[in-house]
Amino acid sequence: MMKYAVSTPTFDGPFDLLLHLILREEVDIHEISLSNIVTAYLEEVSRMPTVDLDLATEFLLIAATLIELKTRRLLPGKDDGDLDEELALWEERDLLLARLLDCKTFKDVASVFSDLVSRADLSFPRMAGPEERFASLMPDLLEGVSPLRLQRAYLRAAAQKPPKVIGLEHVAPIRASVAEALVTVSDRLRIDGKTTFRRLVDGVTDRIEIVVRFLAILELFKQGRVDLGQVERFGEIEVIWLGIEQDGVVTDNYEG
Amino acid sequence: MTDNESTLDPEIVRALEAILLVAMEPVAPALLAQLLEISQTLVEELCERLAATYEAAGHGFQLVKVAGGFRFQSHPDLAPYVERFVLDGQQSRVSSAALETLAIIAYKQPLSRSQIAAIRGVDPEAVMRTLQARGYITEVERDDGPGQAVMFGTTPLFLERLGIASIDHLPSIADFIPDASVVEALEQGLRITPDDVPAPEA
Amino acid sequence: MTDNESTLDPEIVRALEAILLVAMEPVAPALLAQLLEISQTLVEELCERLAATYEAAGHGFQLVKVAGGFRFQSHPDLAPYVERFVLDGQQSRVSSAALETLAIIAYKQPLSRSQIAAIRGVDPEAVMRTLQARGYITEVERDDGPGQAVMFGTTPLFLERLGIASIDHLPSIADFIPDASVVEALEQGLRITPDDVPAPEA
Repeated sequence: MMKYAVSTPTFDGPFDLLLHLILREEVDIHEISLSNIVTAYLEEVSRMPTVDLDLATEFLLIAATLIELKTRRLLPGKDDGDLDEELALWEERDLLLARLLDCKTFKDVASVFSDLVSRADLSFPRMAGPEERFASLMPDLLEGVSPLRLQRAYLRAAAQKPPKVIGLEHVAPIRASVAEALVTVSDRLRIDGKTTFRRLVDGVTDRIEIVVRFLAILELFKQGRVDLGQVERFGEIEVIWLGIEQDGVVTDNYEG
Repeated sequence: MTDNESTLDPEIVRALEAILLVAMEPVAPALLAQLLEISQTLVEELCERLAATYEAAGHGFQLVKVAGGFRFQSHPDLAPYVERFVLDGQQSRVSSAALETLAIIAYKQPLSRSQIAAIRGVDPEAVMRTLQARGYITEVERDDGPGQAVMFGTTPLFLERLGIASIDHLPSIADFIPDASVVEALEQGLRITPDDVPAPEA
Repeated sequence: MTDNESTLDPEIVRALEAILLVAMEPVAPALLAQLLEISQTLVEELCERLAATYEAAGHGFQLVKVAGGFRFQSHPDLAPYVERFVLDGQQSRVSSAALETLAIIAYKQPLSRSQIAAIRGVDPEAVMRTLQARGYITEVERDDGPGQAVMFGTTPLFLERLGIASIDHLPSIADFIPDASVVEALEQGLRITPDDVPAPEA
């Protein structure tokens, strides 16, 4: 009934998903296409009864990080030995690795907790309390509680359940950018017909912008609206507009 | 001694002890008979025998029959110690969680634990046991529906402590909007079994 | 066996049983010691002896140390019977997301919500709100740093839920650090080494 609870034995939280994908398929960020990760993710999602927005957006965040790691190597001018960039890249990777390890550790601990809880559940505590003959000695818990205070407590309880707040502060820029990028990139492609990724990001300096344009291209590819080609690794990525314009570009995935 | 007894599974006696230990109120022999799948006569007999055993062993607790049911209680000899414990060892102010739960019961009674859980968004079990032990709420009836949920309501002691003559004298909540969401949750609580309710997001 | 014991009034043991029977939550040895006017060590010893006696006698209840205190509870063997009886009182399930958050808090406490988020990879707000409402975690202190983040820790109720006596009884975190093969697999998964740069055959 509370919509954002997604928990299946195989899926619980985006880091876990990444763990799962990496450990199972030995996903190599560099050698395996990101679209495989995305496809695997979508398959995973389709198996879930409901989609958790938190998890979905967090996955995007991680996907973006991964894509960023990858695009740093793919993008023109990014692999020509800038030591600082290289170090930053390692730092990011190590951070991600540390988080994944932490995540795995606590996931394992949680399963031990789960066993402890199941064992504890077999026993029921005695909670009946003192017999009525001691009642007069029991401190009156309601001392100082007026009918008005009880009414306020009721209204407080009735009003609780604040709507779920989604932490947009870290997600919003990415979400907005991808949706925008889809439009920008489609507009450009509609005019150019055939171009390269390099040209599509020409003049874009913000790294995250480049990442989301890459995401947008992947999305268009998934929707069958563009064809992609790359003659050699780290070579130019050709983007060819297929011009299928059924019902507009689907951007729903990126709108909360 | 009955005929049954010679073939009695010793586990039945242990189960009897276990049920009586966790019970909040005296348990009727009829219910015990049903739970243990033995006759009511045998229940009575076993309880009496247990009571005698505890007394002979000199335990600090006893098994007694009160209000038509059996229950564990502290031995009267030890009342001075229990009194000291009650005076010294008990929490003396109501928590806001307990007060909110009590308020929901006061205004919406009778209602089941799962209905309260649906309103509160969390399982009120621990809080309700405290309220029950303090004598502010009590089981009032069982729901007719499937599962026969226990329904709770407030007690005369509650009214007394609050200084009002009847539950109708509580300040009205009808004019407040949040009440609508409670009504909805109440309906939801009726359809859901207790262990589904408690905060699935946790 | 202590020196005290030879001179111990048998009433002390009975009083101990009586107090534990009327308690609504685990009773700390320090409180028992104060009420019974004996040493805390002796309290612990008497409780352990009582627990062993109950077990040996095959009672349907047990005395256990949980969440820093002693309490009576039904014997785990008899869960099927007791569950039938408490039908409404089923313990609510704790989801794996909640358990993971609890695990992080249990081992790293005190820590802030954003520190938990950094480990979990998701904003734990909803889960934490539920854990807090259910009384498994609580705000413990405020960070001294700028912004004064609220810090969280686990509660005695959490220990009760896990059925352990104290936080020190949690399994050592060192046993859960992923082994080399897992680290390697993860490292492999995130590999971005320069030797991936254009292989001749690509």
